[in-house]
Amino acid sequence: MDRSLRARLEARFAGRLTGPVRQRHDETEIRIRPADVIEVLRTLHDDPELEFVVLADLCGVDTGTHMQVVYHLWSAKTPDWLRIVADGMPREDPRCPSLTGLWPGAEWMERETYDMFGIIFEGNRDLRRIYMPPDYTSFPLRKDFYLADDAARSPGGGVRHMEQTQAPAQATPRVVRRTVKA
Amino acid sequence: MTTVNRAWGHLSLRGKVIIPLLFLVLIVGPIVTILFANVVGPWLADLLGANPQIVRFVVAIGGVLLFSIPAAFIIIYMELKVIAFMNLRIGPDRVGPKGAFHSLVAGLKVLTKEDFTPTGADHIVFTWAPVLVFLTAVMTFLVIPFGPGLVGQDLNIGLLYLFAVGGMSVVGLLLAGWASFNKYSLLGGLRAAAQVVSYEIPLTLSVVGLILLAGTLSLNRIAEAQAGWFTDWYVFRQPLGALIFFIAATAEANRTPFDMAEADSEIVAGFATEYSGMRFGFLFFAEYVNVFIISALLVTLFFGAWNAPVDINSILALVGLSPIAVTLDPASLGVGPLFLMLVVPVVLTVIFAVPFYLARSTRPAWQALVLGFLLFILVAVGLLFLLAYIGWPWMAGLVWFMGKSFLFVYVFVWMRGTFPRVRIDQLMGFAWKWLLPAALLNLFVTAAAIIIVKS
Amino acid sequence: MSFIPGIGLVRGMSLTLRRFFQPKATIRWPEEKADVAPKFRGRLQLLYDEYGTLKCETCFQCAQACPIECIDMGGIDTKGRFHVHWGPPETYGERREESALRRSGRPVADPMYEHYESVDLVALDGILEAHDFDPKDMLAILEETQAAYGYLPVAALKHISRITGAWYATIYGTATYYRHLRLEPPAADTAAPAGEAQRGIEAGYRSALDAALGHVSGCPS
Amino acid sequence: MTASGTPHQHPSLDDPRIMLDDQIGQFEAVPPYPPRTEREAEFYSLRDGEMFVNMGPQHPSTHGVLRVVLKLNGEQVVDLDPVLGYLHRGVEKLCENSDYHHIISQIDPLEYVSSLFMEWAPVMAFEKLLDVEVPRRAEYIRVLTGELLRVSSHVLYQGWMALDLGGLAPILYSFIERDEIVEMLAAVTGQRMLFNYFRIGGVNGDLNHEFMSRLGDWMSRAAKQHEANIGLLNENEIFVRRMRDIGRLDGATALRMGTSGPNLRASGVPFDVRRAHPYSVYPELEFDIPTRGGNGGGDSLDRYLLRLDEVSQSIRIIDQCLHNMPDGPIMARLPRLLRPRPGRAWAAVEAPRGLFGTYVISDGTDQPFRMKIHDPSFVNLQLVGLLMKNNLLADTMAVMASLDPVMGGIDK
Repeated sequence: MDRSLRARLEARFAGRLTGPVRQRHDETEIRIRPADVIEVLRTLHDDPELEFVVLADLCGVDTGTHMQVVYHLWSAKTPDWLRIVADGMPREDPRCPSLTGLWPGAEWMERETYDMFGIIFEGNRDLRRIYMPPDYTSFPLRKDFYLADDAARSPGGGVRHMEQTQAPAQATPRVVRRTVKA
Repeated sequence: MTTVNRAWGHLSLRGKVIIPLLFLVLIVGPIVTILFANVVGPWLADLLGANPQIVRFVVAIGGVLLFSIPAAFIIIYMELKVIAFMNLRIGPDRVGPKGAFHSLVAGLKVLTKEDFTPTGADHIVFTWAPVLVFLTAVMTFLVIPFGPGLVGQDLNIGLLYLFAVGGMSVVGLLLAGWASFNKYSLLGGLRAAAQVVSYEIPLTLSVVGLILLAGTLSLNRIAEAQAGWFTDWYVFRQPLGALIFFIAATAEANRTPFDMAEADSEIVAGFATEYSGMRFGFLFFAEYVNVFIISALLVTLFFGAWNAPVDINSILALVGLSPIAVTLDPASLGVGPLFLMLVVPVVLTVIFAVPFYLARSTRPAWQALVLGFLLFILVAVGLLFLLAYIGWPWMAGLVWFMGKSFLFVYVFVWMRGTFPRVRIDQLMGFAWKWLLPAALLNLFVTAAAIIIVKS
Repeated sequence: MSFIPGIGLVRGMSLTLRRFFQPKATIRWPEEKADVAPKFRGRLQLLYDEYGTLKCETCFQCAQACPIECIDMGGIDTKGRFHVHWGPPETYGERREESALRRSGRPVADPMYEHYESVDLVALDGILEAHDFDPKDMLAILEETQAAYGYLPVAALKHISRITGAWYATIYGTATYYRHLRLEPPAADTAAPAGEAQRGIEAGYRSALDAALGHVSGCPS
Repeated sequence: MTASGTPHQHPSLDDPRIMLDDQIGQFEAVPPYPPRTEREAEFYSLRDGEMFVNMGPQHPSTHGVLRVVLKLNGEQVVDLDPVLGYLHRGVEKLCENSDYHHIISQIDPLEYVSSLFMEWAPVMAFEKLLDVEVPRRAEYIRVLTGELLRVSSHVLYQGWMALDLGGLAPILYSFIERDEIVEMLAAVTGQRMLFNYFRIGGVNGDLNHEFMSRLGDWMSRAAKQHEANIGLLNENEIFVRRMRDIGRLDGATALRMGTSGPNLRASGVPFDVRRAHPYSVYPELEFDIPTRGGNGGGDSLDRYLLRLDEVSQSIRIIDQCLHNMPDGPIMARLPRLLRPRPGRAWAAVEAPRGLFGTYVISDGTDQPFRMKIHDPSFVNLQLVGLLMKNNLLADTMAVMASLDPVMGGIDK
């Protein structure tokens, strides 16, 4: 646990934290609103006192009531992993700003999160399904997605389709492909 | 008609086979025989008697076709086994002793597989491209001298013919790549075209120096010019030319490290991607026949062709003996050796069997006899071979030629087992930036040397 | 890469030529068999003893431990009363459904156990909380449950299993191992839920045995 | 997924949006539905002289079932679009429905070349959740087996690299080498490939005599063998020319691309989780973090050579482990049934391909509420789009193989 990191984070992001800075083992956790993601992570990356240059992970979480996007960062300035939880996205239409401007490598991780949770990362240029087939309609890691055996014996008549249609609003406009003659 | 039909229906399967055969034998056979004996035969005999060249040509083509298949089989087996050994594997070992019949069985497998034509492919071109590839490969055999007098056609422009026909194979590859309606095939075909066309130039130029030295384009004459000690081989007079020829010929035959056309880790199998069955077999065969041809060419042009590296007669003369000369003419031996052939095997078998019988007391007599017979065959074949080697110059030439050729085949296989593949732009750059200037340099130096020596 | 061009190629070729003559690494299966490590665990099998009967004691440990649920087991307990089973939920519908529905935040009735009487679980929740939901204190939990209800209702066992996370089979095993724990109400011979026939036969045997030995029936020491 | 939320309809082939006449040859590569994003629309529109080539999913050198749609101009790669998911098994969902103990074997086959590391990260995360102290001997055994597997993985990489460039021999030598290590690990873990060896709070079995004798045998010639392996390829002119200056990646870009592991270190950034965020007993061990690439960034050859450097460091670590191996228990005392307190934990290890992390959320039951697996190959594979552009078709192999992706991990 790095107490000084906690102090630095609290000083830097006083208004943006939605909860206390939590520390356990070698992890420090802050919670922010999804709207602040870009600003907070840019500060974390650029600030010479913080310098979190390595994006270790980006993942989505479905808590059952709302969606989260969780980032794990590493910096040489602290012995802790930093966890940033962008909390409180509605399950019906979860939206979060994309991190691809800061870490272009976040693109595929965001695609994966979109594929699995339906979280739309605004600004990601290539937000399409990455694992599941393109005509797939549901988001497998959501909590209301049952596995085959669960679905087969749910109480409501015994049969439930695994694929539930989630319909987040339009991510990017539809483009018709054309052959460009140069 | 119905009667015939009904009768046919009553026949058993065996009858259905035998009766048409009988019909053929009894009716068609005599007619053909009479026709042949009275009309075609004399005409043919006159024709052939007047033109022995045609006989020679037909026999040569038959011999070449018959030779190319086992040669390819042997090279395929060699490649499997040698690369396996270099990879610390055993390789094929199930069919035949040490897997020797593996390539034969693989050939059978290729024959029985479905011959598949992909949708969208150009059927005619797709079918005939492998034939073209195979044919060009086999046709080059015609001018290669396997031994003194053992040459299909001793063309006076043999080398030119060889390059011309060899260059034609790229048309087949290109057609195969184009007709397959597959992008990998297309890329492979185009790569093959670019590569073969580029390497044709240094390949040809590297031999020009040799032609200046030999003063002929006939492969037979070039071979004869290298008689004597191994220092007379052209590789010692044209080392740069030999090196360029070696590299360019490797590229010409699409062998590793220049196997761009069928780079399996890049373009799956290149022009052969869509081929299956015997059409694939043709492409496959052609590749290995090509390997033999470039080895044979290397030997013919630079490594003394059929000549032994050591001139035994000169050594004997030095020691003070006269050259060994055995004339083998089986017809002049008379009836005596026939009796000998009846008696000698039996006696020798028994004599050879005695030590086996005595060595282990538990061994039954028939086993000892079998062993003795095998030993006798070994000895007899060895003696006959030695006799033939001494007596027939073409036999000695063939032995040396094949030995040296397969040594180079081994080298090509060895290279395949060792090297990674070069990239296409490096390949082309190497041809145009290095090999071509070097070949020109070789040519100029040779020409200058000839002028200086002569003047 | 050396300064002399081609020397690397020559070295590579010399290396492969050396390998050409080295002993080969191939194992010619099936003529030769590779050695298997003594600890190798590659295959599941049921063992038989010398009389040809299964050695399996139906302890369920293998089925519990199998992460991909390729082992399933089922049967009636020795007294013929309760179905005890483990395995894929397609077969039995025991646990997986709960887990999924628990996640979706909905309570669920278990159709397998619907015919068992339902009990008021408030007391049981208190007991579990007192033991900190710890499955290690299972015996104490069961004892207190029995004290509260007079016996161990199946619904209570299921609840314990769900809350503590202990396998139902384990709890059931504990409950049937200790003789002072009982799964039926003390005077509930008529309310036996299953295995009526076996129970009747068994009761006959037991009364005969008791009569022979002079014991008082239904009082485990 | 159509953007409007209606279920997707497969359009018929004569839909003018989908098939234009001159695209009939590209039919197999172009997806039969309207593009979903700007990027896809841009990629699947052709200029004159360009064509699509569908590399994979059954291509000889895509390391599994990766499919890459290449946009070629002649032999030159103009652009490319990797298509994943052919090996997707939903491991995260399976883990969320498995016991904590079961998870170890569920995610074992993720990255089948170095599966001990796939066990290591989640086990560490669970230990954090449960506040378990792992015995020192267990930690040493973990490091020992892990580094052995790292050697085997890198050695195999060497062979693959050569195979993708057309060399036939090295892959066999690599497999012979790997087989020794795998047999060694089989002696201690009981399996050759999917070891299922690490346990929460320790390891499954102690080191035994067979393992130690095999290891001693191997260690006595490991360094020499490694020297020979180095000489096998990186003096070969063809190999070096194929790899040099291909796919150059500088350190800053690599960090921005989220790259980790040897690919990052080959670009000159000394980020290694074993040193950057030490775990297990790595602080007690002496080893270097080799870097390559310098200021210009690292090319494919640097990435290849860096792995060879790492092998010698791993051999150093194994040597120290053998000398410092303490006595004691190999498992912490833990109940059979694990119910961690509600909480979150993140643990990362340095796998042979980079940072392998696990994020676990516990809700107090015997199954994790959410388990995220961060696989290094997945992030590293993104680099192909960056590195392959404007290279030749043949260089795609040199680049892709040098990044060392394993599709099992990428597709999860």
